[in-house]
Amino acid sequence: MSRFRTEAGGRVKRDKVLSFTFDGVAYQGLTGDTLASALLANGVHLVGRSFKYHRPRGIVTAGPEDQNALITLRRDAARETPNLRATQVELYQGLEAESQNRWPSLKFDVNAINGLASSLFVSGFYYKTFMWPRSFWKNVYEPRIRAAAGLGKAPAKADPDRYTSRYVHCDVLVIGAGPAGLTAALAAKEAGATVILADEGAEFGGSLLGDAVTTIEGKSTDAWMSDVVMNLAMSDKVRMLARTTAFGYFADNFVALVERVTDHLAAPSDALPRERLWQVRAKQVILATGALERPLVFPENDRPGIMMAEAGRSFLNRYGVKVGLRAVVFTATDSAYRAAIDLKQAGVDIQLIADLRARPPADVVDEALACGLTVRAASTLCGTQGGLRVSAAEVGEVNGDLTIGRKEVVDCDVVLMSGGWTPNINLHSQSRGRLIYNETTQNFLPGAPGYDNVSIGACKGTYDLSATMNEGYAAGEAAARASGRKGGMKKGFSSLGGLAMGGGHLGVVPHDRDPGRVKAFVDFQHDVTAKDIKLATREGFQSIEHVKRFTTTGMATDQGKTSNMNALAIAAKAIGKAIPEVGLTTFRLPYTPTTFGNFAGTARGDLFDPIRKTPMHDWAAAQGAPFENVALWKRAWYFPKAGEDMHAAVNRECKTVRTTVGMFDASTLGKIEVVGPDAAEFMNRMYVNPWTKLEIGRCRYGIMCRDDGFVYDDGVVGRMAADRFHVTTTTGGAPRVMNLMEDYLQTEFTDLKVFLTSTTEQWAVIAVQGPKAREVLAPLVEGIDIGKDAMPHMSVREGRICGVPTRLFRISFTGELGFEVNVPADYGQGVLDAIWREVREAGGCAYGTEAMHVLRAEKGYIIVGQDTDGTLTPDEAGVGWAVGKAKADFLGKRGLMRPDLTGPSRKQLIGLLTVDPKRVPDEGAQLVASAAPAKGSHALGHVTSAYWSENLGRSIAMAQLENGRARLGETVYITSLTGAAFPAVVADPIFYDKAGARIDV
Amino acid sequence: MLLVTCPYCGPRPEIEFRQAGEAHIARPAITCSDDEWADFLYMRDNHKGYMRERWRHVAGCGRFFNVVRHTVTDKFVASYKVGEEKPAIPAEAAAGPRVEIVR
Amino acid sequence: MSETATRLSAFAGLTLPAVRNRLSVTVAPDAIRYSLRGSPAAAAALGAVFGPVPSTTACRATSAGDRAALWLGPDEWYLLAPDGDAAALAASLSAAIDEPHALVDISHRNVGLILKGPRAADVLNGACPLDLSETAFPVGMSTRTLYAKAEIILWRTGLDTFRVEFWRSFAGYIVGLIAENAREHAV
Amino acid sequence: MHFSFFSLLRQAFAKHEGWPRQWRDPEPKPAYDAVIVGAGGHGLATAYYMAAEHGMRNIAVVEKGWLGGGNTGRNTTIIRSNYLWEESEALYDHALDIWQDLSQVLNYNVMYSARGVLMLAHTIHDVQVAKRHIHANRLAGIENEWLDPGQCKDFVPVLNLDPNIRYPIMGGALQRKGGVARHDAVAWGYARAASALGVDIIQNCEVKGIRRDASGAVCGLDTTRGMIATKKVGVVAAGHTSVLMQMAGVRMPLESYPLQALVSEPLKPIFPCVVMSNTIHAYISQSDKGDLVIGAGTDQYNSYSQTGGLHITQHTLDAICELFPMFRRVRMLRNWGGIVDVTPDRSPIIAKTPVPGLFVNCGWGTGGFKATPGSGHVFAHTVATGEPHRIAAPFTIERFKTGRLIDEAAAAAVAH
Ligand SMILES: Cc1cc2nc3c(=O)[nH]c(=O)nc-3n(C[C@H](O)[C@H](O)[C@H](O)COP(=O)(O)OP(=O)(O)OC[C@H]3O[C@@H](n4cnc5c(N)ncnc54)[C@H](O)[C@@H]3O)c2cc1C
Ligand SMILES: NC(=O)c1ccc[n+]([C@@H]2O[C@H](COP(=O)([O-])OP(=O)(O)OC[C@H]3O[C@@H](n4cnc5c(N)ncnc54)[C@H](O)[C@@H]3O)[C@@H](O)[C@H]2O)c1
Ligand SMILES: Cc1cc2nc3c(=O)[nH]c(=O)nc-3n(C[C@H](O)[C@H](O)[C@H](O)COP(=O)(O)O)c2cc1C
Ligand SMILES: [Zn+2]
Repeated sequence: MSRFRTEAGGRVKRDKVLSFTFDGVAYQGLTGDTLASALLANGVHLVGRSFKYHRPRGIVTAGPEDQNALITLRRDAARETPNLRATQVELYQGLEAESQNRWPSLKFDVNAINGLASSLFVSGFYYKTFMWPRSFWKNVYEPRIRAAAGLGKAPAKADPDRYTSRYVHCDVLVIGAGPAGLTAALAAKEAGATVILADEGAEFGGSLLGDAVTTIEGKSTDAWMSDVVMNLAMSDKVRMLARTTAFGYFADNFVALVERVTDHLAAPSDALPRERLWQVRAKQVILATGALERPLVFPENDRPGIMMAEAGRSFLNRYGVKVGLRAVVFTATDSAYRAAIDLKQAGVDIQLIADLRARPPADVVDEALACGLTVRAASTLCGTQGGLRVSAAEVGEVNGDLTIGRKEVVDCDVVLMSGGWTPNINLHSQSRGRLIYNETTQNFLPGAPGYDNVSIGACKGTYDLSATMNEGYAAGEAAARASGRKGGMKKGFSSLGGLAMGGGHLGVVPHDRDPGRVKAFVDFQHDVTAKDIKLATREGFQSIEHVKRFTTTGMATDQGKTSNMNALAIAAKAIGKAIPEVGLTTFRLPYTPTTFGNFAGTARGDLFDPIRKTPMHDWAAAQGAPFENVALWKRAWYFPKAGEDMHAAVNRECKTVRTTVGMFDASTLGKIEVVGPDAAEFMNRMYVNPWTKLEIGRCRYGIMCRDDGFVYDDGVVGRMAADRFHVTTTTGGAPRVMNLMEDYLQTEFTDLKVFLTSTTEQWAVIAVQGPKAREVLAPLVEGIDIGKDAMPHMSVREGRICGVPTRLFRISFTGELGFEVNVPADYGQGVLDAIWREVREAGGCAYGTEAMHVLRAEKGYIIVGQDTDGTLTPDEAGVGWAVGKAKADFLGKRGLMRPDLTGPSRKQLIGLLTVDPKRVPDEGAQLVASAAPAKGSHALGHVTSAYWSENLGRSIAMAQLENGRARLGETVYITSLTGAAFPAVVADPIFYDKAGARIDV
Repeated sequence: MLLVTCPYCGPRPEIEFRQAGEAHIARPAITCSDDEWADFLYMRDNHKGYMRERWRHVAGCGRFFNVVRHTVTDKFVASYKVGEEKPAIPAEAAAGPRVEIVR
Repeated sequence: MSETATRLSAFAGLTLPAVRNRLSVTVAPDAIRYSLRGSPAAAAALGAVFGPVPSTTACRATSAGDRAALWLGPDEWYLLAPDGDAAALAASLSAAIDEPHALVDISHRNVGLILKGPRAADVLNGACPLDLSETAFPVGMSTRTLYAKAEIILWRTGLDTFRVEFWRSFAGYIVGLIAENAREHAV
Repeated sequence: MHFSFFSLLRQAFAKHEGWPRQWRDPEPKPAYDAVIVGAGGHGLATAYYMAAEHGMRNIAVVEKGWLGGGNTGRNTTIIRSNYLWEESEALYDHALDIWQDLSQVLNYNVMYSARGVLMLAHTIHDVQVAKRHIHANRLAGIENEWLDPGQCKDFVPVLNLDPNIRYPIMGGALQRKGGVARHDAVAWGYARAASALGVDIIQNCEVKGIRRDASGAVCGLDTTRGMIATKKVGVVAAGHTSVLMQMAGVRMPLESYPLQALVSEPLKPIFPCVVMSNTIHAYISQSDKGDLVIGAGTDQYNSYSQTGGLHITQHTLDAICELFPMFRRVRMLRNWGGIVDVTPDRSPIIAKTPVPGLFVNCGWGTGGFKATPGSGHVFAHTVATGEPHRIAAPFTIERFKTGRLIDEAAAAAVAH
């Protein structure tokens, strides 16, 4: 066992030795260690390099607030995780860790040369230079700045791990399981509440885990904690979540927790997610998140080996690790004395305790003296020595006038510092709580909360242990009552020992070094020094928000947990304002950095967005059809035969439909059943068309506008009964049309008795189109005369097909004789099988959305969303004929009367025939007046649809063109991405069978 | 995620709802002026403070309803059905200092 | 005349998850499903012949025998009856209602899954944001809600039994998501 | 003091003691020739160009908080000009032109980085929309090109090109001149340059009322730092525009929504450009510091809270992880919100108002950072001369009455 591991004590399992590597070197640690404690147990302090100057960095804290100990963990090539805090990484067998932001090695880092130029690289220096020559920014300066910045490397491979989420509700959510949180949870549970207790740590207990001397209710902290934890765990009303960080506090007491489920395991089960997101809605929230110890800002305070005093104590008491053999303690706080005593008792040489305060509390000092420690009041550190590890501290006497008197260089291999305690108000503040500044303790404390929560214990500035527990118990009981439970009894706790946490110092300590040159760090990771902050204020960055952004202090991965208060104090002093006047920067989520995977959760791959499949999807897939994404649906795109590419397949499908027959899955079209005595009037108001006179059994093509007058959706509507319409919508438009209808029905047209039901998925729809369509259906249909006269174009009948009920529409989106067979969805495949047999017999084919698009374009039928874009009136979209001009009102009527919608030179839908018939324009190409339009020429319009038409043996296109209908026969030019614009003749958009003779057969 | 109280179903998570803009904007008669029509279509109070707005419990009971919500704190203070009497808008609480100081 | 078309379930080809004795997922049998829209009076009139009288209390289902009526909105109920002639039943029900209303057959629009077992609520809460505790979501409660990005109707039919109804095209997504959310409960 | 490597060097020897304030911190004067309300990028740029190009020196910018602290200080900094309509093309490309040498002109490195903006297409509809933009842009002389999936991958090696993903990538539209800039530096650079020209930038000064004389014309502002007399007021207050215009009795076609953004922990360079996906709704770039900068759509409700819901961030990041599945293990460092003022057609308003002397520049919604220099430039002309700049002319309030919308949203539904 190494010199740094104690003989006994701590919570590590001494008989369970684990091997791990750091930067390829093999080490051993114990079960219960963090990577940080295990490294320290091996005498390793140097773990990283800072962001800007690449200065050597050591472990500073024992918790999540560490800015320095960031490492990359590697399980395999896809499971590489950068920027993990070694202080939070639990050791497992075989763990492989690597340091970051250094090259070629941690000990020798070339970029450390930045440090030499640090007098140039002050805050914001990049705003002042790198501007000449102009092109150098992009090619020379910026790439270098980028390469030097950044910490770890992003993983190179897709993350194979899974992340899940769970919504939960509870009466009382307790965040933090130190003495405050444990007692609060206990009380809430006893008062009958449902409780969630979450703590970021691997074990419950918080600060008590690093405490070896305190007793609570006569028990050791250990015994007390395990009793309480056991008591809570036994209850089915309490959910205990360890390794779980409350990272975000949202409106209405919605709190997000992330549980790290498998990161600590050497060989996790693959049934387990790596992380679980708990989305908690709590009636009451208790914040028991403790306090964070602050560093002292003194010259060269960043060398490895300089760390927080309480961290030193924690490493000792919890992990059985001595952070060094010879320590200097530099403090402005009482609690560091306890660290010194504990370490001394473990055999660490405490060279001296240098207390910044002129008169530290006598009882605290006396206890230290009684333990044989040397205490020097009114002492400071004017600097430190050492390369990759601190080797000495320069201790100086602080005179009454804050000058430095006698100085002494004291050898050491570790400096334990304590600048005081900062209540952890992050979550309180995220919950939009107000703040109170206590001038005596120089702390920001939680004021009135934004939602139903309360802060207790150290995060509220209560440092006395008994008081903390009493506060915790009372808060738990009150929260249970506030959440509607019966409440419980009052209870008092007594403890002995505890930790005196008074005192503290903000900002730079007195020293005798040149403040313009010396580096006294405030933000270790971002290399922000006291003089950077002063520089910022000198340059006019006086708001603390400006100071933050100019210096980047507090923007590191700890978000200022350790640095913000010192930065604020330095800035306030420089500006000459009081601390609360300068104010804190905003606390934001996440409390500690949280994986993207945790947010993304199960929404990945096929579960990323629902995949909606029609009842005949698998059949189309079996036919080899590729699918097209349309809204959430997958639609069969085309049906290639062996050896066919898309074009060949589409050409064949188009030909076949016009010569024989084709079959098409149209199930995705939206369908709404509009029912009620006022159904026709409702339709009159919602659609531009008139409906009153539509006969039962007949259909009409409907156009819907919004009240702005622009085309919103379209579809064929069949009248099933006097009071019942079968309305169809576009595939993508179905939900929004339904929403719009409900909106007007519920809030505007409340005089109408009408009811809406979505039937999109009730019906599978098989379109049968082509000259042989009737022939195909005839043998399958029962009870409907589908003859030419009995069932004319644009009619609908109810009957049976293949023995099942159908709504049979005679409609056509191809310009051929056509039917759309609606059957209850589960029968879709069965009916399709039967139709398919007939279709094949007739020499027909199945066709997909691409052929459907071509066929409808040959007929000049628009597709809303492709030939319209939300800026076109019905007239411009070529469907002005549908508008019921005599109607008193409809959605869009008033909008269409606005001056600009009636004015001249609006666009109109036209057809285009390219002069070169083989040339198919790009959809989206612009229309211009010449082959080589000058840059900035006005576009006359654009191509909305363009296809190769095998039936016509040439290309066809539809377009929007200014005054288009007046330009029939004129030549316009179509832009190309590969060359000059090319000519096309403006034509009627109906390219095929203008007279409509083929439909009416 | 806000907790929205549906006047039919009670408090439910925001994701079940769609906000539907400012409430009580009546659709003017077809004979109105262009200005009035523009007011109806586009002009909004966009008030900072208490706002009456419409929500639809789309993944719930499907109803449109009205609420009073504060657009700075995002807190809901009332929900009411279409056609119900408008609840009063509470008085705006005076904003205290951002940071209170104790000695 | 061609032979009668057979039914093909939306769950064909999907594997339903199960976690030992903690969760079973089964497909609800084919059923008649209607959307009833209309006033409470219309619903009451229907109830007189249908069996269960549709609830006027929000988010509550009523059932009688193998028929059930789930409150979905103040003018909307979701009716369930054993499989049969949906059109005939609808005609007889509608005949009993004088009020304006809509009774629309959605037997094939929707499909159902039954989740049963002590982990059913947890698996649902993997993607459903509601409080599924017995007090907040008691047996007999029914409502439309969400399962991640899909809309569902959730009906608690027993302490550890839920019926989930949704549009058929979402079957693959919902089954896949239930499986994903169930996976960790195997441990 | 002129900023340069040499001034930096000189100051290094002088321990950086000699740097002057980057902008003055004046007390408000009792009266100005014109006052701009809002010291965001647009307001500061407006004041700068009023001073630099229109010789107006007796002017002020008043700001309720700290300059640059509005949306300017919280946006994802995407710059591009490949908009659809001719009016928008002219406006955004005017801005893009100014970006090219803005650092030199302002003598402030705003770190404009033309890394290229790639807008992905995942559906046939996306492809059609993208190509329509490319054709329109080329005609206007704005560069924008189509990349097939392979070319997309070459441009962004970390892109997930798997054809079996939920929304496979079918290609993308690339504007190479598009990119990012350092948002704070833009505000600071304009502030410094404007201040040097005599513009008073008055922070912590909230406008509480707009005074009008008997004729109805603007005559002054009530602020938390006293009354300021002026006959010209330019409101450039982004999310707060409605609040200010209400003070003058003008109702606006605006709604303010939360828009969230987030950054990851800093990483070594991995992401060489900007990628946007409109269909699955997210966009991403990497800052010079190494953090991935990510954003998406707004929350659904009006709010002035500068925060939003978790589910919005979840959707943003599920989209990012779908496109870049190696980023699942990367961690979010910070998530925040801004207040974006959205017009019905998603185009800005840069205009005179019915109130004489009152001008407004707003409605930039989720995408106005890129326009900062151009917007300031044309609005300065509008305020200084009293008549709209040629490029600003179509961006009136009246368009909502006549129906002459410039509907970027309907045409493409692209933000930013
Ligand atoms: C998260 C997010 C991401 C974005 N991403 C992009 C992007 O990638 N690309 C892009 O081009 N755009 C983006 N935008 C939009 C862009 O940020 C804004 O359009 C742009 O910054 C607006 O600048 P501004 O100067 O008009 O407004 P702001 O910077 O908001 O300035 C307005 C100022 O007015 C002040 N003010 C308000 N009321 C008063 C008053 N009563 N008195 C005095 N002062 C007042 C405010 O305090 C504020 O400082 C994004 C926005 C957000 C929020
Ligand atoms: N750091 C300290 O606060 C500290 C140090 C030494 C002694 N003490 C003693 O303990 C008493 C205070 O106890 P306490 O319970 O208030 O604090 P605590 O530090 O004992 O417990 C706080 C707990 O909150 C957890 N936590 C913090 N933020 C969290 C988050 N966002 N999500 C999940 N967990 C989070 C921490 O992991 C920790 O376990 C003091 O009165 C003092 O006697 C406290
Ligand atoms: C482009 C960009 C990059 C940012 N990078 C960081 C960063 O690296 N670290 C950080 O803490 N915050 C970063 N921020 C966020 C700011 O800290 C801050 O959240 C944002 O300006 C909004 O202000 P607020 O959170 O104080 O309200 C960045 C913001 C932007 C716009
Ligand atoms: Zn409801």
